[in-house]
Amino acid sequence: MEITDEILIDLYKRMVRVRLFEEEAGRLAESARLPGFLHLYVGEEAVAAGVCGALESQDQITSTHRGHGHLLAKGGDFNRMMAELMGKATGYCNGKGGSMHICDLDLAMLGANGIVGAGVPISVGAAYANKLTGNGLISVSFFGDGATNIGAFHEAANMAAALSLPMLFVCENNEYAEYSPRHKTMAITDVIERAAAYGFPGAIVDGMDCVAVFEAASLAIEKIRGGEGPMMLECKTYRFYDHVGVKGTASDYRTDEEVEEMRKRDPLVVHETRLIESGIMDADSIQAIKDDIQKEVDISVEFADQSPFPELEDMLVDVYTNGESS
Amino acid sequence: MEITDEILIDLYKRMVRVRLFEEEAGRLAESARLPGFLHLYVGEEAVAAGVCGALESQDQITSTHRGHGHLLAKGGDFNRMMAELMGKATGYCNGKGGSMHICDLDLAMLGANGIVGAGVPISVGAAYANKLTGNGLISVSFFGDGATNIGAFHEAANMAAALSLPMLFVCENNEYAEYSPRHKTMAITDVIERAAAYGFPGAIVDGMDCVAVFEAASLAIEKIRGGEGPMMLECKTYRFYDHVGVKGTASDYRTDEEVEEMRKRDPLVVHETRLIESGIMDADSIQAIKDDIQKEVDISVEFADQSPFPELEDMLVDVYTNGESS
Amino acid sequence: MSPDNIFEGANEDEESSSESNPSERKLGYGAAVVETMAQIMREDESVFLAGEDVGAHGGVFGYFRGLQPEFGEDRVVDTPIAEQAIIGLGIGAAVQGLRPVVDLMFMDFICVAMDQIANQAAKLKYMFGGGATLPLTITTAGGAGLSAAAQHSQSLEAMLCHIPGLKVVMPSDAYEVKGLLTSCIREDNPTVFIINKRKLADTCHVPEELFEIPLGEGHVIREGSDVTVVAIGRMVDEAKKAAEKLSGEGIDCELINPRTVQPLDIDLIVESVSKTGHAVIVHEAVRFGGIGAEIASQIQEQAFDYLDAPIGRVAAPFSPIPFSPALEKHYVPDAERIVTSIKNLF
Amino acid sequence: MSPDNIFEGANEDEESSSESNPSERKLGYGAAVVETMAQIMREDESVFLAGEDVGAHGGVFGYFRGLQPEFGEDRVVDTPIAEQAIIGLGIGAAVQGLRPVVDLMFMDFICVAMDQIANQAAKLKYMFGGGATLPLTITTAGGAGLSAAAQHSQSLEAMLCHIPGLKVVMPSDAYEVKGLLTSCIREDNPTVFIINKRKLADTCHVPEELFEIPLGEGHVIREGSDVTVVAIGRMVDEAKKAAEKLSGEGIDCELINPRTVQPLDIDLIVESVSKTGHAVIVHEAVRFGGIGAEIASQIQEQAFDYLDAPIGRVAAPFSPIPFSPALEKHYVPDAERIVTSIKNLF
Ligand SMILES: Cc1ncc(C[n+]2csc(CCOP(=O)(O)OP(=O)(O)O)c2C)c(N)n1
Ligand SMILES: Cc1ncc(C[n+]2csc(CCOP(=O)(O)OP(=O)(O)O)c2C)c(N)n1
Ligand SMILES: [Mg+2]
Ligand SMILES: [Mg+2]
Repeated sequence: MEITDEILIDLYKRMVRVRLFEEEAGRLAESARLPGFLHLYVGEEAVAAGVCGALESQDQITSTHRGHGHLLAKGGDFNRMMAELMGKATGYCNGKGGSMHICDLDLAMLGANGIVGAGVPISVGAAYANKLTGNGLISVSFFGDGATNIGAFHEAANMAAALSLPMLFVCENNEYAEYSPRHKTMAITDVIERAAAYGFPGAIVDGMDCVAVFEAASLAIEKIRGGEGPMMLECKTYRFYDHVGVKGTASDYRTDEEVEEMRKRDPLVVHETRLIESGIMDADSIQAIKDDIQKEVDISVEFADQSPFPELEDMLVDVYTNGESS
Repeated sequence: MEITDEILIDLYKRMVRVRLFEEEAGRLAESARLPGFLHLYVGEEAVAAGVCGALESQDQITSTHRGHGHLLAKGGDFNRMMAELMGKATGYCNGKGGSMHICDLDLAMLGANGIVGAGVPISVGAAYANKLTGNGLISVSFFGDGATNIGAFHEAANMAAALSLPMLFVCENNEYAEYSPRHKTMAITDVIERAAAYGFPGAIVDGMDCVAVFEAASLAIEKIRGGEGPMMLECKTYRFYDHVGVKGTASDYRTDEEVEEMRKRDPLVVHETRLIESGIMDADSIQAIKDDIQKEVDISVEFADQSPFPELEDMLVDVYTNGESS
Repeated sequence: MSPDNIFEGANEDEESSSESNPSERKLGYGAAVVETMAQIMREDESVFLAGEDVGAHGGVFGYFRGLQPEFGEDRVVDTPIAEQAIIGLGIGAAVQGLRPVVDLMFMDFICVAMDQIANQAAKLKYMFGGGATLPLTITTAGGAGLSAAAQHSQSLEAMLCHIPGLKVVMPSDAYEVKGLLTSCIREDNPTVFIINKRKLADTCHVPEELFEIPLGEGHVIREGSDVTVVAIGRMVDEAKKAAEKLSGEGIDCELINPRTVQPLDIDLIVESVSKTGHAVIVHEAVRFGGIGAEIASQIQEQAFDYLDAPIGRVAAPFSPIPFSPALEKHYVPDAERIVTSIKNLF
Repeated sequence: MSPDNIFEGANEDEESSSESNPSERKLGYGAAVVETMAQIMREDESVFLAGEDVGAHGGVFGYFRGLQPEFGEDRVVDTPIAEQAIIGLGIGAAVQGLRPVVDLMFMDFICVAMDQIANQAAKLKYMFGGGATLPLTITTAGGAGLSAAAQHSQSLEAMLCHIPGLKVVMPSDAYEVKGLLTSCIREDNPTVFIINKRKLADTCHVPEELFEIPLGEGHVIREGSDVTVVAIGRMVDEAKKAAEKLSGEGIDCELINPRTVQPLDIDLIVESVSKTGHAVIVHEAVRFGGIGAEIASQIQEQAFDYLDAPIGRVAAPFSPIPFSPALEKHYVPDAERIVTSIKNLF
């Protein structure tokens, strides 16, 4: 498959959107301007960008507690997301969901999820709808390495295989589940070994390189759309910040050296170098992209700040579709 | 490992105990003398006999909805089991559990289970206790092919591996889950492929041959007891009767020819032939074993018949250890 | 006993909960499930059914029999044993605009899938700020009385009623099966449709055509002046018998069947109690924390001044469900216990 | 906000639920968990702890911090994300005679493991005809107020109370944390110990030594003559404030903290209501089907003739828990709503 310059720039923009938005969100969280728990995706941008860059806009995705990245990479709106993080009525969920429940049904993003692994069965359902209606779409589920230890993941993977559904499983293996290193919670090194247990193919991908992810995803998506059933990608990646928020204090579950080492493989830098070295962009045009996006981020903070909070009478709205309640 | 004549005879007796008891139970169920659902193990005796024959008496097992076989092969008591099937106060569970909850803690049989897959996590707990106390025991979980599709199985298998527990996973692959053939509910042929997904070894065994099972189990148990962590055996087997009861009427989920074909590999016949051909036993001594055991079965029916039902005041007993209730 | 036999067992006629006309067609409770499913699936392509053994086998109780031959394997889907994924299958397909009916064989198995039911299906619309609709129907067989023991006999509706976002439906006869199941499938919110496994063979008048019984509207089965009896699901039968018996003894029962326990038609109940001054609630579930507690609480909140005696509850005792028929027959409430409880009020 | 910060937040002193003596040692609610665990684990080798991130990290809320360094990785076990297997781990080990404490980080996650909790742990002894004992403690953090939204804030005790076989414990302060956790771990039945995540930093007097508070015995926090206020878990704090406020307005509250909701000390409550003639129940959980419904039902069953007004319930509205602090602050009951509800009775 040929990767055009346009695609390379598009992938870069997707990553920058995630990065700059999240850095801002991290700063806001540090200064206690965001309520609730914030799980940052910074460091893992190549995965969301590479996969979402390879999708059609109506292909469905489900996400995790670390969901801003997926939605932003799929084209999510800064304003509505920032407003949601602040619990404002103008947010994606009218302030009712917050960071862990970000969703955008227009972009076929079926929700972040506060329950580890719980999005995967929901993706199976979307995939089933695709199959039944023959709409040609595929359904993608993002999940962490830790999530592959929970039952919901297993049931979903097996069901997708048994029913031969158009579904892509994307494991973001950042080597940790909260504060537990992978080797303590599973006896295998590569999560991809699990794909074989369901009878579908899988591949390991450098999750710090958006092009590698894009290529692998494109290949998989083509096969899946062609009716070959589910596939899995294991993207080896890393989160730069703490499990929750920016910098935790509690335990030394990983060393500063390890983080520094991985930061050298920052997916934005990797891709910037490629863009520059291949002459597609120069430092200035890269900076221009960043400036533009940062402006949008700044506007979103302003938008969110000035947005109203939901009103008391919104409490019981949308519990049911018809607004009934007990 | 050398398999003595004594062992071969012992394995045979274990199988006959299961077979004759269950044939009797089946007849009783057909004539509506047993309340509730009865899931017969007939046809699969080689698995329970081979595994239990290789265990120490205090090694723990958990079982399934098809649990009589496991307990009887481990030395369970006919009287208490038959009484339980009839819902009598003298039964294994004082009549409160029935077929699906048969258990015998003295024999370290931690229960049949009405929830598919739910016994496997409980076995993990027993294995953990073994590890923590260093008692040298191992914990065995029996489960069906269908059960490997459910989340509880997956979580338990992964946890056993992550914690490197002394546990043996025994899959009884009879190719059906209720009325669904395996190929409809999973995209793999051999369940054993799942072991690799957890990072432990596994082996496929002829589940119609008690010696093959015994040998494989003995080998696995030795390693597990030696501290090598969990292992899985997939025993290819077959149930001769319907999913529930003896002969169902509803659907043609398998052909009579298929059943006939498999009945030719009846584990009792396979082993009888071996015993006779190797000169260990003759037809008469085999018949004598059967007669003896049938007598015990008959006695158990008598025992159960004459046993009293539990009394109303037993209803609230044993909800809690101290007998308290709300 | 095989579950199949239950469905094929001897039918006993009974009056339908609607105005009954003996010349009209009768249908079994289990058969009403199949008929309703088939008719809805004919008229609405977006409806499909998924669950363990619902296809080739037609469900372990047989109440989906014949659907797969008519609608094919894609619309009547046999799934692996994977209750969480079964509910997830329904959620994801519902969000995409289909109207899935997903089956959890026995109600006890809702516990296996509780996260998908209570944390996902129930909350999704709200968490998403209203953006999604979730026309998902979960069917499941509840109730005791078949010696199916502690893990195959429970009535767990109280767990579901406590979770905002779900609707919980408990048909008491074949007529209600048809009318309520139709409403559930056409409803844009997640519903749990609880089939009572001891009712399967019972027949009553059921119209041929599809019709809806609105969710949240209770039904006065029998008017009376002395005591309001609120009976849930199969307990309606026992309450009818009790009312019959008591009418001979001069106690006139008003019998109400809420039909859905979430939403709960409390207005109907309160109105009745305001007239009778007495109330007894009957359900199969464990008494402690059962839906009867909520109903009783709301009655005393709203009709306090009308109450002449404490509100009674007839329900299961505080134990798991025993296997032995000798115990189980005392475990499940029956007409006799209802009679006793009502008499206690006077 | 990181969960760690919650634990390390500013402490506010409060009276312990026992007789308070200002010279005595104070301890935080979260710190009381660690201290109790450590002391019990020192005296009883059969006790071990397992759960996600309970070891190296000391629990996401920090209330297991320091245990793994002292007791090692075998007695303080970091597990995979596998709530079903975590409960199973506890069940199997308990049946073998150990006394496991297993942690489900957030109470909402009981739904992920509900089968192991409700169908296995709760029923095992009964199904087995009494042969097993199950000294299993499940710890979990419940309650709202941290903008943790619909899946990390629930109070689901009503689901558990409805399942015979479980005991359900809700400490309202650090003193109760220590006394009740000790009882849970020494208890031979499965218990669910619900830690309120908004209470973690609050301190009160707690004895240095281990002591037991019996499960099933409520506590009269404040005697009063006009109304019985039954407050669950963290709601005790709000009820105290309400009682304080009302005493200035001439309404004298008797404040009862049941401490355990299963078993429930209904005798204590009924006795009080028989004296006051009024009752209000306060809990964080959703009102519909909450434990308040059961308490109210039992009160009116047993103290009908003493009641001068309907029993009030102050609880959460019928919606999932909203994320926005602007909504959540109205969602969770507070002193003001309790005051209003009590005044309504008169
Ligand atoms: C069922 C469930 N268990 C536990 C948690 C708490 N939790 C939130 S994120 C997380 C770690 C997830 O690890 P992984 O899947 O690898 O994703 P990552 O955070 O590394 O992106 C845990 C344990 C949860 N939210 N849901
Ligand atoms: C959680 C759960 N789902 C469904 C069932 C109903 N059920 C009982 S046995 C069974 C099939 C089990 O198949 P398998 O594990 O292969 O065991 P087998 O019956 O073949 O021995 C099913 C689906 C159940 N008991 N529990
Ligand atoms: Mg991870
Ligand atoms: Mg099978």
